Amino acid sequence: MNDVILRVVAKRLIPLALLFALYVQFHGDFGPGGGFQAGVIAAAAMIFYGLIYGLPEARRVVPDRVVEVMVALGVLLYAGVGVAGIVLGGNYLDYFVLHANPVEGQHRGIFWVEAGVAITVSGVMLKVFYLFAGRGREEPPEP
Amino acid sequence: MSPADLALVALAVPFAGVALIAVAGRHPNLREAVTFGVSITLFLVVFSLGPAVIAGERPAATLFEMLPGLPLRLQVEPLGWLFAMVASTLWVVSAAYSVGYMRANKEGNQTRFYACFAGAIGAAVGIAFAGNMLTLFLFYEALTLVTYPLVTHHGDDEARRGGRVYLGFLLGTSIVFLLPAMIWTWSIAGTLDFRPGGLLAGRLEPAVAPVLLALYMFGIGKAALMPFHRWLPAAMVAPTPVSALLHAVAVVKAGVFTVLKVVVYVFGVDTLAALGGAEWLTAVAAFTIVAASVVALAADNLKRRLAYSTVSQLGYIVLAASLLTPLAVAGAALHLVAHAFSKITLFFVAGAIYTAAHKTLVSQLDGIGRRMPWTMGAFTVGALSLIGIPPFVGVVSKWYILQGVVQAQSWVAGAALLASTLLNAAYFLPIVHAAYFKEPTGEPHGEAPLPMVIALTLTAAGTVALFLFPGLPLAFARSVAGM
Amino acid sequence: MDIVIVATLLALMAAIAVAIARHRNLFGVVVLFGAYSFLMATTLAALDAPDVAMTEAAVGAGISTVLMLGALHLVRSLEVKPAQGAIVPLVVVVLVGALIVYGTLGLPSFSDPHAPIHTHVVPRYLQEGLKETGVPNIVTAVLASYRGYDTLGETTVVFTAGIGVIALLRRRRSNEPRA
Amino acid sequence: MIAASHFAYWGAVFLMMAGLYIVIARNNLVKKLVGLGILQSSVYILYVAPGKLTGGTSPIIAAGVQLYSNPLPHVLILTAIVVGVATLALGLAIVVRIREAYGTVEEDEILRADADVERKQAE
Amino acid sequence: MSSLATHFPALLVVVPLIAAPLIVAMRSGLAGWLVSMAVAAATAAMSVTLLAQTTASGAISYALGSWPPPWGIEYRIDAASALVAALVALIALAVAPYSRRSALAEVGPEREYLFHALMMLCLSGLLGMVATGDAFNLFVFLEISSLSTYVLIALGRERRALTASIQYLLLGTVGATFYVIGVGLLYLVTGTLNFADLAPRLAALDDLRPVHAALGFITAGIGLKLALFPLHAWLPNAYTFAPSAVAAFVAATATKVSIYVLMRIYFSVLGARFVFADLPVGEILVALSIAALFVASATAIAQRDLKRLLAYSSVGQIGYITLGLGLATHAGLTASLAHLVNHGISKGAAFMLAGAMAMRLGGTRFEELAGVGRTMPVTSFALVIAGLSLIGVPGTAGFASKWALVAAALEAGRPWIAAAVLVSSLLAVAYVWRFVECAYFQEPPRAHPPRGEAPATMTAPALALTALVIAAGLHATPVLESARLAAGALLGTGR
Repeated sequence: MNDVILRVVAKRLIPLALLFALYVQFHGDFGPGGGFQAGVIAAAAMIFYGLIYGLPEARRVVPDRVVEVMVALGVLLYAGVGVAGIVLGGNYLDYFVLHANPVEGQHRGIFWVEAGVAITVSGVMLKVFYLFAGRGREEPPEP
Repeated sequence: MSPADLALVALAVPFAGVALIAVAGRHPNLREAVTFGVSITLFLVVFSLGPAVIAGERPAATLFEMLPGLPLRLQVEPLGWLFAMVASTLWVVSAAYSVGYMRANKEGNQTRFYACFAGAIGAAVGIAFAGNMLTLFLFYEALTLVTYPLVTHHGDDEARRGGRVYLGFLLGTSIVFLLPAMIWTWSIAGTLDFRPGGLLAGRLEPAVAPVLLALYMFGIGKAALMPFHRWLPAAMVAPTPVSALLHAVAVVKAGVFTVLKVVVYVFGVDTLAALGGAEWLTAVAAFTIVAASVVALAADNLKRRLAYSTVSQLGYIVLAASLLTPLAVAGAALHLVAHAFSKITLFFVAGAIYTAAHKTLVSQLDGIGRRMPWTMGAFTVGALSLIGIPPFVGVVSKWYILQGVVQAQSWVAGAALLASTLLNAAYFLPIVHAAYFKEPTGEPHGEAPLPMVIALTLTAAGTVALFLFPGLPLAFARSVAGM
Repeated sequence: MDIVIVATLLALMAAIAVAIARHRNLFGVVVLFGAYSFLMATTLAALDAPDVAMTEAAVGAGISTVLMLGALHLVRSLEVKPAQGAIVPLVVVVLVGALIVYGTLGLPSFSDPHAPIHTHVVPRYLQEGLKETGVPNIVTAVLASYRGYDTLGETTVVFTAGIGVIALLRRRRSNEPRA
Repeated sequence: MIAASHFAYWGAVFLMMAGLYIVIARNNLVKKLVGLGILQSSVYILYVAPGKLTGGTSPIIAAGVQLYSNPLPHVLILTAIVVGVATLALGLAIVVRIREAYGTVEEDEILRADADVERKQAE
Repeated sequence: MSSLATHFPALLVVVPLIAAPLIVAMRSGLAGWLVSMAVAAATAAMSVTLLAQTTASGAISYALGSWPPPWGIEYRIDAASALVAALVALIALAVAPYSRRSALAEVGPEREYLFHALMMLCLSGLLGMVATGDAFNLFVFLEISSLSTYVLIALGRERRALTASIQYLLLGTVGATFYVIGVGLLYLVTGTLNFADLAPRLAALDDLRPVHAALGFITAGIGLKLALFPLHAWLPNAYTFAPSAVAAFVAATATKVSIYVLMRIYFSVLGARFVFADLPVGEILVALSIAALFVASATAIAQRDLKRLLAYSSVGQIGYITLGLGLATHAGLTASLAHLVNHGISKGAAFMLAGAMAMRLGGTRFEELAGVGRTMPVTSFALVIAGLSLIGVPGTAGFASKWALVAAALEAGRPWIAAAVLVSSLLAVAYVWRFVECAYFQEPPRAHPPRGEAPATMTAPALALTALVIAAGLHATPVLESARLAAGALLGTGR
């Protein structure tokens, strides 16, 4: 696909998509949305980019190494918040103890775990796309 | 060292022997030396337990709890001591015999052979000194498994088939009949500890008794009660020393020993007599005695003939036990010893003939008495002893059993004894006759290697000695029967 | 009103499901599945579940379809062989269906405010949720806090699938399995 | 009248049956995975539909709103959806590998190929 | 900061869960191996501590996020869950050192770190299923363990591993979905997902139709996961073609955990009276189990591959466990749990040893195993011991649970069940002796020269587990006692 119009449109569209992802991420507390949806949308944007500019280009923008780190980082972040709860004297995943003011603690906790979800989800989605798309390149020998 | 400790040592010695033999495996002479050392040590240890047991002590040791409320427990009582004594004594002799046989016939895997042999003796001692039915069962199954490599020693298809039958019958009967019998007993009595007078005494409804007894009797496949006897001839694929010590002594005696234990210490002679659940057993035993003798009569292969003779002789012991009279039980205990010495002699002879002349068939034995005078002399002794002719030990035990028969007024048993005595004569004497009064055939040969000859002479002498001085075993046999 | 909408959507989905079962062109199947997911999303929206609807739209209609198309591209087999006699499956399915229909007969009827799910556990979320977590979107509150541990598990599931696909599809020298 | 009060359940049931049927009866692995997707999605309705309250709104606390639909099923189903897509991704990855190893994604052909291998090994 | 021990219920699951992304981030097979061993040791230590605690002082409840149940998710460790968790952790401890050589040989060095990460996820998922007191949370961790298992199986060397994996994935997902449907029905009539909260509300219901359906769906769904005969179609191929370490771990733990889940739902949620008294579930379970004992064991005899033989043996042995469950008495449940543990240990050892042979001989088909008794004497002998435990020979772990099961059947006044148990173990003799005769009565194939025993990191843990088989046979009281307590906990009679 080397259609000029499409590329131009994409150039404008993808930043918007990423922006929308951020909105979904942080508006999740007040309206529909949250880490998972945001992660999916962000990944979708990158996938769209990859579809238009080709896999190598996408891999250049977001290298595999980074993606794999994201995959692991999100879970670590989420689980880490839980451990923090223990370290600060509460139970696992206890947000109340994250801040002097329990409700504020809840806010922090939710913020970070949602971030964790978003990171892992977008990372996985992107990685899976890379792998499926990359698989097509060299044809495997017919058995 | 206290008697209890001695009992533990007696159990530990053979298993230590297994390890030592395995270690010494590379150097045959050292290995055989170890075997001798261990067997003699065991003999001395068991022997040294005797005085205490005669004095009425019952040395006991509880190791650890195997199942909740069911510990692994040893307790030495007269019958067990008698069995252990027989096994350890004959181990020494057959160790000498084995060395001669295995080397003369260039058998392979000798280290495995001697190791398993020691293991088998260890299991036998465990059975002899078991303080409760669970411990006995543990060593009973161990004995089956550790003798399997010996039965299949030659590793060919015949050995494999024999092994299948051997394992199938022994494991099968023990799992399908003996195990549930134990569990049932346990659920009735809440214990499996052997007790004089029977652990089931007073806890048994008349309806249950025969069923439970049947489960036990057929579950104890090693006693070769028909129709579960076929493993014994199948086991004859083993090298002769194995047939001699294990299938004339350790394994089969473990079977009848267990039968006696069950009758005397699980049910209790009086309980069983009162409930009257054993008549059928007398009948089955009688049938086994006669039928096996008939098969023996027809068998041309010497070891096979001896095997079926064993089946019928085991029948004597079960029969005696089933009569539930003190004299009969004493006779049973005594016959356990008598048959051991007589039959091992005969098997030693069979092996000696095979080694010296490579003959396995009865029909090949014409005139062999002239070439192997010592060997055939021993054979004659053993045969006469089993037929029940003085001055050999066989007659003593048969005498007691006969008295028991009279006491119990069981004509079935009487008839069986009479018939089998005749049949014994019918299948043993022709061999003797042929050996001495027919012309030798085939190329000439001499006696088997010296160790073997010494061994079979000793056991033959044993049958005489036990006839002349039956005091010791008699004392034990009587105390088993509570006389 | 809701009832009519939802019922219609359900009917449409049922029709598509049947079509998928019958259709033999895999590409068509995937497209139909995309449409199915989109209808599912709409239904969920109609059932006052915007978060779920949004997710289903992004995942079902979006990611899944992309994945499927990618897979089809690799599998390169568009035609499905006609299914042979399928009586046994039909019986199984009917039995299972019968069991659950029997089960549903005892369930509270549609939008019954006195149903247990509306009277137990959930009231606290709706009444205290804002106070306790400071998050007005109760779905987010429950998802990330009350049942946050579920969501950790959910994230782990995604992670698992991710590294699973890596392990299965990453190109490598000693990759091709031996027959 | 029960049809009106239970239609949502039965819609879900029908979808479930259709999905299950495709999984069991169809031969093509990709199609089986689609069936699996339908089977899983039927659960969404089973959970979410009863949570709906007529006249209620989505469970986002706002002034002046009294009646909210039940948020708990939404949370559970969000998780279910994620599990669904994760399974799908894995399944497709395996199917791709199968295609490369066997040259087909039709189950019966695959099983036949394996049976042949078995027979060769037997000889 | 409060004492760490109070957080063991959560940490038990979370530590391996965190380990997985750590390993992925480190991208090193060696590091992954070391981490997984450390984590396995940690979980083992924690589970044993928990077992001791529950034995001493009853059930432990842990509110995740400090949200009180039923609003939050509760972890609930009682004698039963602690026992199963201990088994899982113990097997993990044995498999962890073993897994490296298995992974290098069968999965390849580039994917080794992923292999370790997936093993950690599987462990975490299984422990989560055991620890949780929440019906839906159980589903989530069920999926964690399942997805990781699908991948681990697919990583096997032969292409048939892929087929086995996809079949397991399809059936497993159907099973999981059935479970969710069942839970959904329960939720719709109670409004809660917490086990402890569900039980009384279900007991109070008058219209039981949804509960009946839920029982059906959960039994079928979990039955698929635990390979309840005849729902075991996925199991033999999965165990045969999975990498050795995976086969050992999964065979010893996954089905066992599913059985535990079934018990938990039956006794702690639906209630024994409802399931076994009002409905014929017990009879059905008994019938299916006995069918498994004979059909699966007989099938095992006919196999030409050791791993496959062991797999079918598993289906049969699972029959013994579900049989005890079907009796639905305290004794039966005790026997069931005891066999769950004992068979886990025995089969784990068996598969590890078989894997060691595959490592050296290239496979476990009987042609390849010919004469292995000579080329790998230690491994073969150990495998024979594990086999004796499958038969139930005294002195091995299997004997204790067989004893308990037969005793339970007699106590329940159903001697024919006892008979079935005993007779079926003769089939076990037959299939174990398939191996014995192949290993000791045949000449090693001339094709490849014997290369001796497998590397120590594989042999040593396998032998350790085998030693445990004997220890648990000669001194079976600890297992049987914990099983008795666990049964009490499930029945609500004890703690």
